[in-house]
Amino acid sequence: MKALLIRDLQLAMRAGGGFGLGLAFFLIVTALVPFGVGPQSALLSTIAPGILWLGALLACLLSLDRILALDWEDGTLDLLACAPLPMEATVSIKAFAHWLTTGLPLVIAAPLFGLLLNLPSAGYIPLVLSLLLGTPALSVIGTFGAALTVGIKRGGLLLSLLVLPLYVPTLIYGAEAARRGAEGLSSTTPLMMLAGITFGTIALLPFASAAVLRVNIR
Amino acid sequence: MKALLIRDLQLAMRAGGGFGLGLAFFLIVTALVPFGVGPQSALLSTIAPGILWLGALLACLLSLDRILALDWEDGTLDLLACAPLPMEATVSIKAFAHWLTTGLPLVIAAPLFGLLLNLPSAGYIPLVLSLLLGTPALSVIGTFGAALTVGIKRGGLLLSLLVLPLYVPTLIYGAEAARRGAEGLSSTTPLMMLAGITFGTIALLPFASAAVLRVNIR
Amino acid sequence: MQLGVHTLSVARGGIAVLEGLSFTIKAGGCLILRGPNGIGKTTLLRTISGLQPALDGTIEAVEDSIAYAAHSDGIKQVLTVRENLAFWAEVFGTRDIAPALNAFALEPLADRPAGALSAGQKRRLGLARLLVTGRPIWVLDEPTVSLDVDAVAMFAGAIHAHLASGGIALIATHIDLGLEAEILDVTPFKALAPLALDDAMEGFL
Amino acid sequence: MQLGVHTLSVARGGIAVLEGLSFTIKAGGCLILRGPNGIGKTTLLRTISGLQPALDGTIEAVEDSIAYAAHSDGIKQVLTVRENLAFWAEVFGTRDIAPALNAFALEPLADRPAGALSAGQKRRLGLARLLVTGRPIWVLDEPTVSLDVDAVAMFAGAIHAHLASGGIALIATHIDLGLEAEILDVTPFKALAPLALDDAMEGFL
Amino acid sequence: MMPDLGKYAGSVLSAYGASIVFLIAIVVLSVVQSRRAKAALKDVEDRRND
Amino acid sequence: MSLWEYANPVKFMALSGRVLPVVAVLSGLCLVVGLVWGFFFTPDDFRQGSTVKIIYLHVPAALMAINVWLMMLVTSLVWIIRRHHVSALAAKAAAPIGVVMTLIALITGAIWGQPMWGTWWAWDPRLTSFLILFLFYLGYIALWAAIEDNDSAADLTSILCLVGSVFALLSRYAVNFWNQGLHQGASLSLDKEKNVADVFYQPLLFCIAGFVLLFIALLLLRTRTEIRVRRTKSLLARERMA
Ligand code: HEM
Ligand SMILES: Nc1ncnc2c1ncn2[C@@H]1O[C@H](COP(=O)(O)OP(=O)(O)OP(=O)(O)O)[C@@H](O)[C@H]1O
Ligand SMILES: Nc1ncnc2c1ncn2[C@@H]1O[C@H](COP(=O)(O)OP(=O)(O)OP(=O)(O)O)[C@@H](O)[C@H]1O
Ligand SMILES: [Mg+2]
Ligand SMILES: [Mg+2]
Repeated sequence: MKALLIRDLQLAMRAGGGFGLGLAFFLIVTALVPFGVGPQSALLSTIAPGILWLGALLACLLSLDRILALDWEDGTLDLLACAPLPMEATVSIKAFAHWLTTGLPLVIAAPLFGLLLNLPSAGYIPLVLSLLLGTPALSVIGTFGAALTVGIKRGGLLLSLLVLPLYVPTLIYGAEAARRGAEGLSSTTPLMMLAGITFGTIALLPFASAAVLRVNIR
Repeated sequence: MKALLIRDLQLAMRAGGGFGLGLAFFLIVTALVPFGVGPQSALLSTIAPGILWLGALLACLLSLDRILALDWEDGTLDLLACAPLPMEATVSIKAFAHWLTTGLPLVIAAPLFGLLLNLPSAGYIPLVLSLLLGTPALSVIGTFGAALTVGIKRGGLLLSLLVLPLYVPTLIYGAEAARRGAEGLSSTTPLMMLAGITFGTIALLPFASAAVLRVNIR
Repeated sequence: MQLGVHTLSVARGGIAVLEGLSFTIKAGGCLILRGPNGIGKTTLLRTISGLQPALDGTIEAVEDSIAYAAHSDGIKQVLTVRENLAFWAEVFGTRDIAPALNAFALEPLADRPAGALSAGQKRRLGLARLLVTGRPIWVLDEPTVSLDVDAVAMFAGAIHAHLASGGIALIATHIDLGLEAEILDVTPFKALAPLALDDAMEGFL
Repeated sequence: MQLGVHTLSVARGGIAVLEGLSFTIKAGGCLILRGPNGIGKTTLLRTISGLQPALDGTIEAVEDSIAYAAHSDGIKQVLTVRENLAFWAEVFGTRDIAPALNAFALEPLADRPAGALSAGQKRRLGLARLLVTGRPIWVLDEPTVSLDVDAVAMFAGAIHAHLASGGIALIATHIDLGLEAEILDVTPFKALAPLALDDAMEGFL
Repeated sequence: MMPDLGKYAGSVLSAYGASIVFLIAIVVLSVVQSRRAKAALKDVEDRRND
Repeated sequence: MSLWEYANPVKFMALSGRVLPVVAVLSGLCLVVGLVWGFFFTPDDFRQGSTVKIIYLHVPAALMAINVWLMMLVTSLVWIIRRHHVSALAAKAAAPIGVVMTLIALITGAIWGQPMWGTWWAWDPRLTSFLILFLFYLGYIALWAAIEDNDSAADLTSILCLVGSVFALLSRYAVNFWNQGLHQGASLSLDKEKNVADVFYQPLLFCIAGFVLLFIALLLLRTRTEIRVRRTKSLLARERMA
């Protein structure tokens, strides 16, 4: 199990591996929003928490197809299926590696991007907290989507399509927590809900992902 | 040349091909925005043109890695490089096929999505016009990015990083045209600029893409 | 330790391709499967390895005793030869990769990224992976593709050593491997024109 | 019509692998390249096909006369066998795919998606593609991988017909193809231990 | 010696601090990489000359 | 003797080895003089107070950020046209320096903006185009990192640099059209009348010289590193082949 995690992280660091690219994508989406909606800082600071959450979600989304597809293409998944490692463990580790390489950097960098969008100063802590609680769910759900579409060549778009609706509850509570925080209100309730979703998905979804993956392999 | 275009369209229609998926992604992004920024319709209608443009851009972006990567993996590009078809023509056709399967549906469907975000009624025609003029540039620029990263396994994230900054001028003029339109102002100037960018990229960028692709094949 | 297959039927894409196949390989035994293209050898091997369900019949093998190797051998282009092997060794709980490197003369290439290997060198790496699994039953699908004469000899040597230590090998191939082993032609087990089965399967097939 | 190669040097990953290679194949001639794994056969064939630049030397061939085929044969899994061939026929300006289907006994599979073929069937499709290119010079890298005996005979037949009509074939392989043809072992052309060249290359190489 | 920076002291000092940290970082990084490359090259060339 | 001779790695190594220490010392001197003079011995501005001292870092860094990219553009063109390896490696070596310069300009600007405009960041055209430039640098570096083969990487990044420059220029105009900003206009011009007062101007010149020299020193150092890395790689590969 440790071997798999280490290898996944190693692969992410190597050339073309994509560590840090998620961050860059997040930065770019954040930077593009003002080009789209205009530069007025009052408007930007109203939509900032939502946009930051959306950006994080999209950065996550774009890197999902790396979770399993590469291992599928070169036959690693077939071989892992024969290995003495339950499929549930495999998918959980892969989700965890994805979070470490994508979610965690986003959580750490989010305050900086908040500056770009004039996030009100009360909003920083709730934003970071909500991302910290919410991004693991994004990775776990995303792994499920990746397992569903793993057999399809360049199924990236289909993957997004399947995963986005599953992301809705996480996004709602996450963005709500960040928004309430930015407006100076208490964001305890949405944060609680978010934590619930995250722990629930971490506990249960790997079984679904493993089942789906087994079907796809055969 | 016609054969290549027809085959690309055929592939897009087949299972897992992605025709219409861009549209679905556009729909979902549009639908997620209210979850992110909150449901106030005044706010939504202010940001609607920008969000629609951003959504179109992201939908385009997500499908870019299909333009060349599949053909690279199964050796088609090697064989096309030997075929009696200049590489410039190949990349132009591929960009055109991408636009037909991704950009054009977005242009047609955009007014519908405008409804979802309360786009002011004056805004529809400029929105469609700006998308019609702008999306071809997105496809052509995207093909350049795809050619740059074609040798890199699952280089999707790197592709986005390279392409998004190149999209900035198109996005600015496009969203500006749509926004001015929605506010009832004249959007002739940005539309002119947009047309300029589109024709410029269509005329010149295929040479860069072809050069880059030749380097990657060797 | 033995690998037994009893009246096995296997299907690909929902259609039976081989039917009623039975054989047993004892410890130290090797069976070579032959048959024309498209007869169903790959399907059979994947079924035996547990990667897809059998249509009918039973496969008798100790759990977690099978190592499967096919064309796609789970090699990461950006990792070096050594890192690739070490990863699989760790997954299968065997730590020592030196014998595997040695058996396929991979030491000189050990620190090269797998992406910079030639076709035959990559194949050798794929075969070396079998040694680090520590599994007694090897199920191999066309293992010698793109190997030169020397490498085929290395492969034969590895198989001999494996069998001598009580291992089992089941190999599908079209070419001569230079192994003396039992040969099973699967052609006679080709599934009957599936229309004949129609009534039994009630409706669909 | 002939294919000439004069004191050709080819490189992979920036390093010379074969040096000073010369040969000429006349119309109707076939040359088989042999050599151990990793010697540089694939690199040589890709260079001759114009897919990568030569380090040194010249390649003499009429423009647009070479058809290259390797492991990845540009086959789309979701298109049928017929559609795949028809596409390449159109690209190369030859319309008729019937002879190609016929030569590799692909008619029964013609309407099957290429993704549902076995390894050998897929390979046959890849070889059939050569026939629809209408190109006189065939450059083939291990063409008979995963083919059964019948299919190898079909391949030999296709090569004979091609040579008889004045074509040229250059084939790299490790196994016997059942063709009588000149054989060139490229081993003697292995690039010298390049260290000797070092000072002349000033700086990097 | 220290000039009176008035109410903007924080800004000015942090600007100088951050910039100098960055400049030092790139210089140190370049020097370290240079050393490493030199050592690696020496290693290989020594081996070659043996 | 033609300038092109220095495109030969051996000649370049010999010359740069001699020039590097001189440039390094000079740049250190200029930077110390300029920054100490600027920080300790200039008066406060009547409007901006002591924040005016930030100019000694902000302006040179901003100038370098753009000029490093221009230099990369030139060396990329030289690689494309004449295929001199040192030229391609110089472009590769320059990019991280450019990133640092851009970051310094952005950060000092942001810190300056807080007291002056009351905000860390505004979507002013000048600031925005700097952010875009930053993105171009990131993409350029990421592409170099992602490609194994040296010559291909040089080819691809050169073309990216070329195309990117055109789009950076387009963005500059687009951004201007999109928003008229808060930022200072150009105050350093040859036309002396419009320049900032001499008290600020002279130390600024030292700082600019210091940044330019620092860039040259770093560029030489990093290019030497790249050449050594290349040579090491080739030798290792040859060793394996032998
Ligand atoms: C993150 C924010 C900022 C960025 C990216 C930025 C960028 C730049 C750039 C690129 C230049 C050089 C332009 C040229 O010489 O043509 C420049 C110069 C300058 N900036 Fe900023 N700037 C920022 C914030 C500020 C702020 C907040 C102030 C002060 C209120 C400021 C004051 C100046 C001044 C006085 C110059 C010198 C103008 C000249 O001599 O050309 N900048 N800045
Ligand atoms: N998705 C599918 N749907 C229907 N039939 C399929 C599908 N995939 C494969 N087949 C068919 O199943 C048969 C068995 O294929 P298999 O790959 O097992 O053959 P094989 O014996 O390994 O052949 P080869 O020697 O060419 O590798 C083939 O005839 C093939 O055409
Ligand atoms: N990116 C690379 N960098 C350095 N060396 C490489 C790279 N890619 C391949 N090589 C080496 O180049 C040599 C030539 O490889 P090539 O694929 O041409 O061999 P081949 O003769 O086709 O071998 P095979 O019979 O195994 O297919 C091999 O020794 C290989 O290890
Ligand atoms: Mg098979
Ligand atoms: Mg080869």
